[in-house]
Amino acid sequence: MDPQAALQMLHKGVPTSWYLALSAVLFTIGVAGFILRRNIITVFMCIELMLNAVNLSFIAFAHEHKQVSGHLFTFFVMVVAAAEAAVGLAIILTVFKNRSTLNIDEIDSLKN
Amino acid sequence: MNLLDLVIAIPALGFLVALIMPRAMENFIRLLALGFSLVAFVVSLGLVSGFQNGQAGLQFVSNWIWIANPEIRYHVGIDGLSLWLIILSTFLTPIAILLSWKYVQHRIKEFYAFLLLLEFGLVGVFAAWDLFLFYTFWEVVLVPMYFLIGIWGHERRIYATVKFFLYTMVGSVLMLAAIIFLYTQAHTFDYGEILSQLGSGRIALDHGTETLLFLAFFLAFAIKVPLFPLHTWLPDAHVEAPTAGSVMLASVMLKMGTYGLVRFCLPMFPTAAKENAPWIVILAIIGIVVGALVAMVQPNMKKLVAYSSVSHLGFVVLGIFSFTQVGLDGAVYQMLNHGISTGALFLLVGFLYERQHSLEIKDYGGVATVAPWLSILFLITTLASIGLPTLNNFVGEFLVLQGAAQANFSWAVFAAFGVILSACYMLWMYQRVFFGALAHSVKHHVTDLSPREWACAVPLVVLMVWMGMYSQTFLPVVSEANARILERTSKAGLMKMNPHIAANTGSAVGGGNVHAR
Amino acid sequence: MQNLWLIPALPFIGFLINGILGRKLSKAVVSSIAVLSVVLSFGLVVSVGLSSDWGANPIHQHYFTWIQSGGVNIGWDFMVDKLTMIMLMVVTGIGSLIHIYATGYMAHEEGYYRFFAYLNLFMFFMLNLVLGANYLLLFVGWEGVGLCSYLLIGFYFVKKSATTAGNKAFIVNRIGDFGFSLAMFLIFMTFGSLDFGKVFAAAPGKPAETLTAIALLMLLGATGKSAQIPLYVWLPDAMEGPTPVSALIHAATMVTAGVYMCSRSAAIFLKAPIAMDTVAIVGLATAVFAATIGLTQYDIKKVFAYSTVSQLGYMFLGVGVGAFSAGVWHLMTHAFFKALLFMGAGSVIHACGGEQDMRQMGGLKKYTPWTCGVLACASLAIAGVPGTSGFFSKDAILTAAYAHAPWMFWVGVVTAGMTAFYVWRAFWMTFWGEYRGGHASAAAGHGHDAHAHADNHAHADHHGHDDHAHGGQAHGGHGAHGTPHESPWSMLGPLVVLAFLSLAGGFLFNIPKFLESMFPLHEEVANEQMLMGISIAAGLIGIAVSYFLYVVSPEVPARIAGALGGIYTLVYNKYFVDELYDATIVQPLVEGSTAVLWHGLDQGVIDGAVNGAGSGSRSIGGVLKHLQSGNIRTYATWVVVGSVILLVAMGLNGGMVR
Amino acid sequence: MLGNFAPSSVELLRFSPELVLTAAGSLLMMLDPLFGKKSPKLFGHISVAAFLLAIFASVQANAVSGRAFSNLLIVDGFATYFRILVLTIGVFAVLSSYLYLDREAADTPEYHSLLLFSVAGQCLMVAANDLIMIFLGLEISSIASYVLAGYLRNDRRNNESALKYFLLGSFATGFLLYGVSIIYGVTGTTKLDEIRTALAVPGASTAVVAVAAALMLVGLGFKVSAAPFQVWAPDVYQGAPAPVSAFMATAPKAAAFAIFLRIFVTDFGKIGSAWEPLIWISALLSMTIGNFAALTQTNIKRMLAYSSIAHAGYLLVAIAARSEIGTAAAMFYLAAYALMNIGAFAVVIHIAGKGERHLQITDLAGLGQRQPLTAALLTVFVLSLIGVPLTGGFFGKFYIFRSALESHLVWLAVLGLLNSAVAAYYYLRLLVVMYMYEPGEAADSLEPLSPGLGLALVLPAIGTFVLGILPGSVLSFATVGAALIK
Repeated sequence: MDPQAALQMLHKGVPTSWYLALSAVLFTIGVAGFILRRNIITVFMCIELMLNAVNLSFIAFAHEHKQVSGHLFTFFVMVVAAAEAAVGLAIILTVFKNRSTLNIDEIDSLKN
Repeated sequence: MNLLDLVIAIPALGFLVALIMPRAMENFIRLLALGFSLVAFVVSLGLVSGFQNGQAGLQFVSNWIWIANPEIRYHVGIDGLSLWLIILSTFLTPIAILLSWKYVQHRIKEFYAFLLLLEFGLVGVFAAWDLFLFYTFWEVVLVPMYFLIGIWGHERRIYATVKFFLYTMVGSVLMLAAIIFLYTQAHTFDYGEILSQLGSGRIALDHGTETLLFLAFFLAFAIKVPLFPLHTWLPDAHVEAPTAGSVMLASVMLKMGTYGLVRFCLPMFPTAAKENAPWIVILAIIGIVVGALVAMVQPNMKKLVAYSSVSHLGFVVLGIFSFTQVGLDGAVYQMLNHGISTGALFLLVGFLYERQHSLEIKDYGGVATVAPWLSILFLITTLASIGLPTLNNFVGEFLVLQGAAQANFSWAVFAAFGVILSACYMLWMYQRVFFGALAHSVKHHVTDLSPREWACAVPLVVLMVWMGMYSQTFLPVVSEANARILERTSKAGLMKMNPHIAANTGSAVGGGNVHAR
Repeated sequence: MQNLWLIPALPFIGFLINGILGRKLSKAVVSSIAVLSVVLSFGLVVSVGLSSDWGANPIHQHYFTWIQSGGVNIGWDFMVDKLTMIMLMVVTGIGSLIHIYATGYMAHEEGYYRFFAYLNLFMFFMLNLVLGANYLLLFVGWEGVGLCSYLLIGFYFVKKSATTAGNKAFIVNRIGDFGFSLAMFLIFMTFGSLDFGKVFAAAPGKPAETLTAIALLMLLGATGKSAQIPLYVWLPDAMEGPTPVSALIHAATMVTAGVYMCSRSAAIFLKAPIAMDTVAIVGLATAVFAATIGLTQYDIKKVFAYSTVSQLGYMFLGVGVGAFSAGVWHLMTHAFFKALLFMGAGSVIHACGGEQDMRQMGGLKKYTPWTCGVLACASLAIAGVPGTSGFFSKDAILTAAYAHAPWMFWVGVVTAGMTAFYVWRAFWMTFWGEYRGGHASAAAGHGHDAHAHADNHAHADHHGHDDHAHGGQAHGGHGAHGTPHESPWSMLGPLVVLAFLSLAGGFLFNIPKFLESMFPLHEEVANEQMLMGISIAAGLIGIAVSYFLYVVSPEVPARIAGALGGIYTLVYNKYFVDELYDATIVQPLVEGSTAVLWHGLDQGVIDGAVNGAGSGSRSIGGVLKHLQSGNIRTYATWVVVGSVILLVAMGLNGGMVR
Repeated sequence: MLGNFAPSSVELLRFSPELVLTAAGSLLMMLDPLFGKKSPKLFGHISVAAFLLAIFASVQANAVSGRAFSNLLIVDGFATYFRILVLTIGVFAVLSSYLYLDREAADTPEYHSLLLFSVAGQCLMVAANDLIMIFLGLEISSIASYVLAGYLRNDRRNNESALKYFLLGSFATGFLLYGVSIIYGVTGTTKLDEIRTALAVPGASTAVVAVAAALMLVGLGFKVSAAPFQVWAPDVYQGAPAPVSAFMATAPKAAAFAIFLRIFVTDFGKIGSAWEPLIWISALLSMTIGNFAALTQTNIKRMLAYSSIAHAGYLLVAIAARSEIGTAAAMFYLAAYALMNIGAFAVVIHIAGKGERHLQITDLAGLGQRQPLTAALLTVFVLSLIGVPLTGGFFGKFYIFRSALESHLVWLAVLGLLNSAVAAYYYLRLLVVMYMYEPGEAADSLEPLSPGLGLALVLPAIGTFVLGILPGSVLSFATVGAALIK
């Protein structure tokens, strides 16, 4: 498009759908990462990524609906994510203590 | 709380009491169980004396709400069909208990508890008048028998008992589906209510649905009967079961299947029943002949008797699906006969086993020389089960075949082969076990009957003669009940019959119920 | 008004007493109870006979309803008419004689009480058979006597051959009963009742083909019980039983039940000409067939057994050609002389310490004059020598046969000749010439330990033919001293009586006249005298030939046998019919059931399927559980795959929701 | 304006169960330094008391049922039913933990407080009227149970179980949350009732809603271990400490099903035709995978895990019925299932021994002779799991399949029932081993039943019979609750 139009749009602000698209992309990246990465920490980070993608969409929707509640939700989610992180890292730590590995593929003694 | 409730309650009570007994008091537990079962029997005789024949509908009804929603009732009652089967159960349980006196030497408490639980279930099955209740009792019966075979059985008991349980389970879950489906249509489990709704057309089952429902019930019952080719659990179960188990299994539990066919399949789904009758009858006849032939070549006495049961129950099914008064009466009477004579066979085989710890025919020979009375009782039982006139089975077989002949003469022709073959396998076994030179081991182990064993066997033998000589004691009430069932079936659909037979047998003969009105 | 039920009841009581308490009682008591019960019922029969006009309107008594269901209403009813009366007389009369005889014959047997209990039980059922007023009661007796014959054939139950013969008898009869029962079903469906009265009254009105079917099915039953082709095979083996049994059951009474049934059902048969012809032909065929076998046998009882079969054939011939009364007449006379023949044979066997092979006998007339005498009478009678009872009945049958179809007459005559020949052959071989036995010690050996002996034989012969385990019949007391000896009077008495009857029976009882009201007399045939002459001649020739061959020049028969060669062996081995049946029916059934039905179908196919289902689902489980790799990333992949499917599917579905 | 924020006392009463549990949890933590080592049992007692008190509280709350906290919370019969259910489970979890913690010499205070928090979260879930509240409750319950799953820090199986549960759990939660956000986007609210009204208006873009529903289905499906999201369950249940497995197999599942019902049967009822077929498939898959995979298991815990998957399948059948009866059936079945499962696990805890040495099915050998009572009780639970009449399991199954047939899911019902016949096979193996094998080392080394476990066995057994013989009261309770969420 010509720069004129672009400027116009920036004045109007970025349409919500872009944010949503972005959040979708982020979410997918998170999911893909979870499946593809082998290091437990990284996998865990991918989960965080997914959550943040969700946050983004919340914000976007809140903006769309001109509501605050959407913003509030993100705070809830962040808090939860933090709690999860605490617990999660603790668990990962004990795993590392007992197995001295962080390779997710090596944690498969329970099967069938 | 009427008599019938008592008959149901007493075994249950006995079961609970036996459970709380300290296991050390073995003899007391034995006596306790015997006492309870005898009381139950005596009380059940009250049913006979109090039963008004000719009075329409159920008797000794008691009907309370069990579960409010969905409405499930404790609705029990008996008609001529249930009456004798209940007596059969209460009559055989004391015998089963008595015959296990020495046979069972470990986990006495559980054993007798289970026997009483079994009796409870059996009586309930025959008395229940609410489909849910019926199903409940039906399954309750399964559990004690599972343990009886599994704990007190012989070498391959586990295979046998699991096979038995699963076989039955497969059938009964489908029946459960059908029962629930009926509920969704009729919004009640009360059998009488469902029947009237079906009759009045308030539940309109389209043809396909009726057939499916019929098959669902039929499968459950056919497995229990067992109808060829669903019979293979039976020989294993019998061979592995302890004597008491075999007796109860053969004498009463198999009747649950045939009872179900008469009580539920025919009245509820007459059209489907009639449409499917031809192939069912063919299966029954195959069962009669193949069962007999296979029995003939069994090296193991219990297996032989088990296969003979397959053959005998083929007759029952044949009679049921002949849709004639005569055939149906014969079938029901044959249920009782089989209960008595095959029960007695297992009993006596059990006695032999207790002496020599073998069920293989080849391990025996010349028993008659050392145990004449045992041999005589066994002979009488043998003759009964091969349908010698003046003994019980003859009456049943005669009526069944007569009925079958009225429905379709060729059925009678093929089925009658079973009568020939029964003589072959039974007498051949009898010859090899009781006649001939005295086998060495027999000489050392086999003794004649002890008083306790007499007490077990004599009632059965007496009944064989009684039922054979004076069927009037038993048949009238049965015919009464069957007449009503046939009334329902006769309304639905026609059944092709040789016209001039129909003409001759006329209204008087059961055939009258079959051909067109 | 007599209570008919007492007639069978008495022997039954005897059975109960002997059966339950017999072991405790002394032989004297046992035998007296047994004999008394039968003699008493004979007395009752006589008193009934002398009583009211049962001839004109038969006695019919109803006791209780036995079976009542739908239209089936079977009462326990007895009836007496002329035919029944004859049978009653024969059964109780000869029954009593044989009971008496048996007290002597069985004197040294263990299981004495058992024997008499069975015998009484047999009387009970036999009387039921003849008294029953409907087919089902007839059938009760029918099966019941079968049971007793089973028990008595297998009386020496340690002998495999004996018990096998018993089974054979019962099972072969079952095949016949198969026919009989089907006949009953058909009768019921046709007439709506099984009562003789109703059935016969309605018979004329019914379609011929139905009646033919009924009649043929009945015939099947009769061939079983009365040992006709194709079901005769059990009777020869039945000789395993003690001789009195052979006399009573397998000659005089039970085996004639078939004849009784057919003549009883005359009303049906007369409406079914095809069936009639079949009956006649079966009878005739059996008569010839059995007679030929009779020619070659050496076991004295076997000879008489086959002769029984053949004589029964005669009776059926009579029935078949419509001469029911002649058939019944022959039934009666045959009862006299055949019972006598058997008991005489028993006496001979008894004399020779259990020997049954005629080649081991000979010259007995000087040791056992009485036996010899009575047997002579019997042999004359069966040969149809003029004046003897056999002559009258046989001649009546043959004349009727001629009237029906001449060729039947000629075959009958030939048979008559053969009959005369083999009976007299037996007679000469037994009583003339020199005693060939001698190895009495062996006989004694038989005598002493029946069981041991039985065992040897158990392996030796499967069907228990030809040479025999006589162990059972021999008795300790006698085998010991080598020379034959005459039997006690308890045995001879009955023989004498029967001898008299065999000779005079024909004069005394003119059955056709007696039964005229039931079965119209046969119309006179032209040149009856000539026919009579021919049959007499046949008999006499038979006797003469046998005298020539076995007394004058005893070496000839062997040469003839040699000359005939193959044919002889064929006949001597009874045409290998038993072997044939065994190979074509018994073995296939047993092997087929084992291999195909049991192992193949039952265990292989059906149980295979069942267990297969079990193991199959386990292996499915084995596969499924391996989805559970334990690897977190794989699990996540599952989740993602699942969620993708969900998203797509639900996105699409959701779009369609309205 | 400000007044809105100060909650009224009645609102607090409606929220009291959660308050009680949280308070108790915190209390335990404070008491830890004082009594932690001295009297470990004390903490158990306290938490039992707390659970009982909470039960009492939720009954009280039900008396004044209604909304709370500006409609974030809704206390109705439905909520109360599930509150009481999970609280009861909590009680049994504690009872069955005494022996275990003692045997493994683990410190009790944290354990019990975690248990309390977890249940608190579940109570919040079942009473929530807001997707975010649901999310919170879910996370509170989950995070606590992540820790519990790996409670014995030095046990490798515990670690692995915890890790798997944690990673996959939060992974699935992500999906759930994303679904929530989309719903928020479409409807502009997260309140369940408002969502319903928003969706009711015609022209609401059902496709998008369906997608959102699908995402939430992933999250919930994971929590209730429904195929194809069941993969984690066997490993986690097998690895976690036995009492925790018992807890996780019942309480979180019950809570998850509660919101499943609330959200799908009511809010998404409109687009039911969209998700019903998938639930249908998922139900069939769960039943089949669960039962068939269980056939070959040798480890009791793992077998029970698979069986729990199968039972989730049965429950999904009820959900697929999409009817009031279906809801009631599911509610009833959850109760029955909880009882029999806890009972079964209690026996496992009993025989497992220190370090859970005896977990093979064959370790039950001869239990029937050595400890007839224990064996008898396990028999009761097994029969109930098979679905033999007169047990809660049977009546629950019956009720579920009835609802299915009422909704014309004939084939699903038939297949389900056939499945239960298959299941009979592996359940029977327990009985076979118990009664028909000769006692083995495990049975011989068995110490007598401890009081705590005894209660955790006997009470569920009684409950099982009550539900099987006199289900009336519980059933009517469930029915009322089911009616309320319509």
